[in-house]
Amino acid sequence: MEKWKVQTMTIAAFIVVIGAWAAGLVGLIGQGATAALLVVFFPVLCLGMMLWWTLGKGEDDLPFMGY
Amino acid sequence: MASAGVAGEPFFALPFGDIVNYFTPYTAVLFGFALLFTLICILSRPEQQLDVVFGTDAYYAKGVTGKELRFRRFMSIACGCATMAAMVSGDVFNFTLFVSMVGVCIIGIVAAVKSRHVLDAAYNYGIIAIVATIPLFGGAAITLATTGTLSIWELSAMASGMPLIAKMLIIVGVMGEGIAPFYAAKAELFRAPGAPYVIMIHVSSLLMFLRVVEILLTV
Amino acid sequence: MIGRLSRYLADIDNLTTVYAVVVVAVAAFGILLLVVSPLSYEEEQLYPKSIDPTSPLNPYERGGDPFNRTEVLAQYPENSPYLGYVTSYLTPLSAFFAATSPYMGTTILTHPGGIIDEILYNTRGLDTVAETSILFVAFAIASFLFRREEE
Amino acid sequence: MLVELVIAVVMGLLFLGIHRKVIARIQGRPGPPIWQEILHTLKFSFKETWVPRTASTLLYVGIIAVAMGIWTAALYVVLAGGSILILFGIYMLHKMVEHGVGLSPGSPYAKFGGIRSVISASSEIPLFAVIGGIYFFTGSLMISDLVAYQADNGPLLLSILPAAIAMYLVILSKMHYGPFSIVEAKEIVSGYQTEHFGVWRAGLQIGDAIKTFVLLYAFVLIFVGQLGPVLLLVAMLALLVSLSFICAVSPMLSPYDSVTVQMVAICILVVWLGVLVVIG
Repeated sequence: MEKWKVQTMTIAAFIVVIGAWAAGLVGLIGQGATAALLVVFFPVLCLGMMLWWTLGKGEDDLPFMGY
Repeated sequence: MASAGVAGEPFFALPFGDIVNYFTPYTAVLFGFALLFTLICILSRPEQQLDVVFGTDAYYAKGVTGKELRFRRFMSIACGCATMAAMVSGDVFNFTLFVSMVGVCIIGIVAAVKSRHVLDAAYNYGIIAIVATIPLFGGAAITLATTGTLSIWELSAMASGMPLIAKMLIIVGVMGEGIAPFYAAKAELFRAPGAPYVIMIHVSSLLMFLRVVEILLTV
Repeated sequence: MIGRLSRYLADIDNLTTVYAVVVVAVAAFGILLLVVSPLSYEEEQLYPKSIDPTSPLNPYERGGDPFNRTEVLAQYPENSPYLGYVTSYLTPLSAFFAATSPYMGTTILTHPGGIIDEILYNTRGLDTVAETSILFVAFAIASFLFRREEE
Repeated sequence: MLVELVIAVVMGLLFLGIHRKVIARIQGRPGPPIWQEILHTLKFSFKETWVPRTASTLLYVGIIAVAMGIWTAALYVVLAGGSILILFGIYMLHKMVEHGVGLSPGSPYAKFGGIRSVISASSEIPLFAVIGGIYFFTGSLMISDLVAYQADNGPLLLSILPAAIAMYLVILSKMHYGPFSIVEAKEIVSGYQTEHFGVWRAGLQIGDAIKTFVLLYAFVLIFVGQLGPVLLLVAMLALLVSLSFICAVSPMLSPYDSVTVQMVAICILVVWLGVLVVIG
């Protein structure tokens, strides 16, 4: 996947996570809805943040086959 | 609706005549998970399996034909659909039907594999799956005969509930279709290539087991 | 001891034996249980049926006059608004079959537009769908394997 | 809710570090510092990352998100006092993560890990079902009900010991370096995680951290009851150290033996529960 796609996805996930958290705190949406949103978007946010710099630098490789 | 203590309050029911499928937080989680893995089966391309040539440094990729993979994907999607239906079924007989459908689908997922070892395991699994339908349907039949109903809601509202022997028969049946002590065949089936499809084998049987625990605690 | 046990269980050829032993044990336990505390038959069945061998619609007859409502027990009648109207309807062809021969019940049931058994196809319709799907899946596997033989 | 989640991740990683430290001390080694796992996760997340050419890409990447997602869900279930059965379900779904991680890259080593995970599933899942025995004593499986029940009747740990042992074995089989952790055995390189490196491994670490935190927290809630924050931490640490002790002094069992030992344990626990039912 290209870099800009990952970055867009990360920013979107960031907005959703923070938004869901804030809305849950204020009481705009229920606990269940907050939990559901966080469950789906927290992993995306984590992976996206970690991939922000590193994605796409290496070439495909064969798996590790032992020595 | 007396199952609240086990799996939470039902929040949505989908009636098909007498067969009412219901969603509690528990069944909804299971349903969602079956759906997720069915989607992965549909969208994901299978991996290419590598193997080491024994005694050397060389390795080779196992070749798999597209036709075979198409059939296996079809079977795993069927398996996913049957699992989803069994997860939310609110009727004992309907549940047993979908469990046995999962058993047939699992054989289908590995039937196209050209490895003798996997096929041997599938054959043994198939015999067990077929035998297991007898306790399954027997349990449902005894339930209907002694309580006069098959609906899980009605059974859980009853004082007497499902007779012990019916419960035992159903759990033995699900054990045969699913996992429990009969892990050897499942583990051998897993050696087949095609990760997304092979995983469906275990997704379905584990979800079955989870659902049957809930049903037996409820009724 | 544990090693021997796990080696035995790990062999796929022993699986059927182990499972058979489990099933027989449960069945034996069930029979014992039946002797100790017999299960009683619930008289108020959900899907009662009286077999009338003289009826031409046997064994799918659920009683009632044509074009009229029949009393049929269902778990959730509110989910089947047409409960009781379905069996009582016969197409002209089905009526003809019913009038000519007393042995055509199954044919009448299975031909398109024939009678529909209330329980089988109306209140418990999803069961019928599931049963057919099992057959379909089994058929798909069999045909795939058969065609692979020819390659 | 985000705050709890972040706390769970950090605490979970810290717990994993303490686990390694305790094992090392018992075995007479200095061991890594206890924040080693946090450093690991940070290090992995800056490593070069790509997907192996043979892998089934969607499954390879998606399963990492699933690993984090299900344990996040489990955390909320425990926090909200939901049903143990859902926790049971999520625990089992973690098996699917192991299979997915192991099977998706196409490497034989990872695949062995995945296959062993199937073997171990057949014993851990029934073990968790033993916890269903709680239902016969308390009439409920909702964690909130159990907490209320224990506030009235004292901890379940004493009254239903077999169920507690079952849950303890369940947690034990999920700890690293334990006698039942056959999926991570070193003779198959890193088990199912062999092919997941860099960011993917960091994701798995985060999932693992939440898992450890949730399982320990759930055990304390279910069998001891609601405690204050300090006591809760102490209870979780005590549990962790006891687990680390077992991991440090016991050898890893061979795959099928691990299953048989747990099966035998299940049979004993079920009979014990049956006796308790008859007496009670």
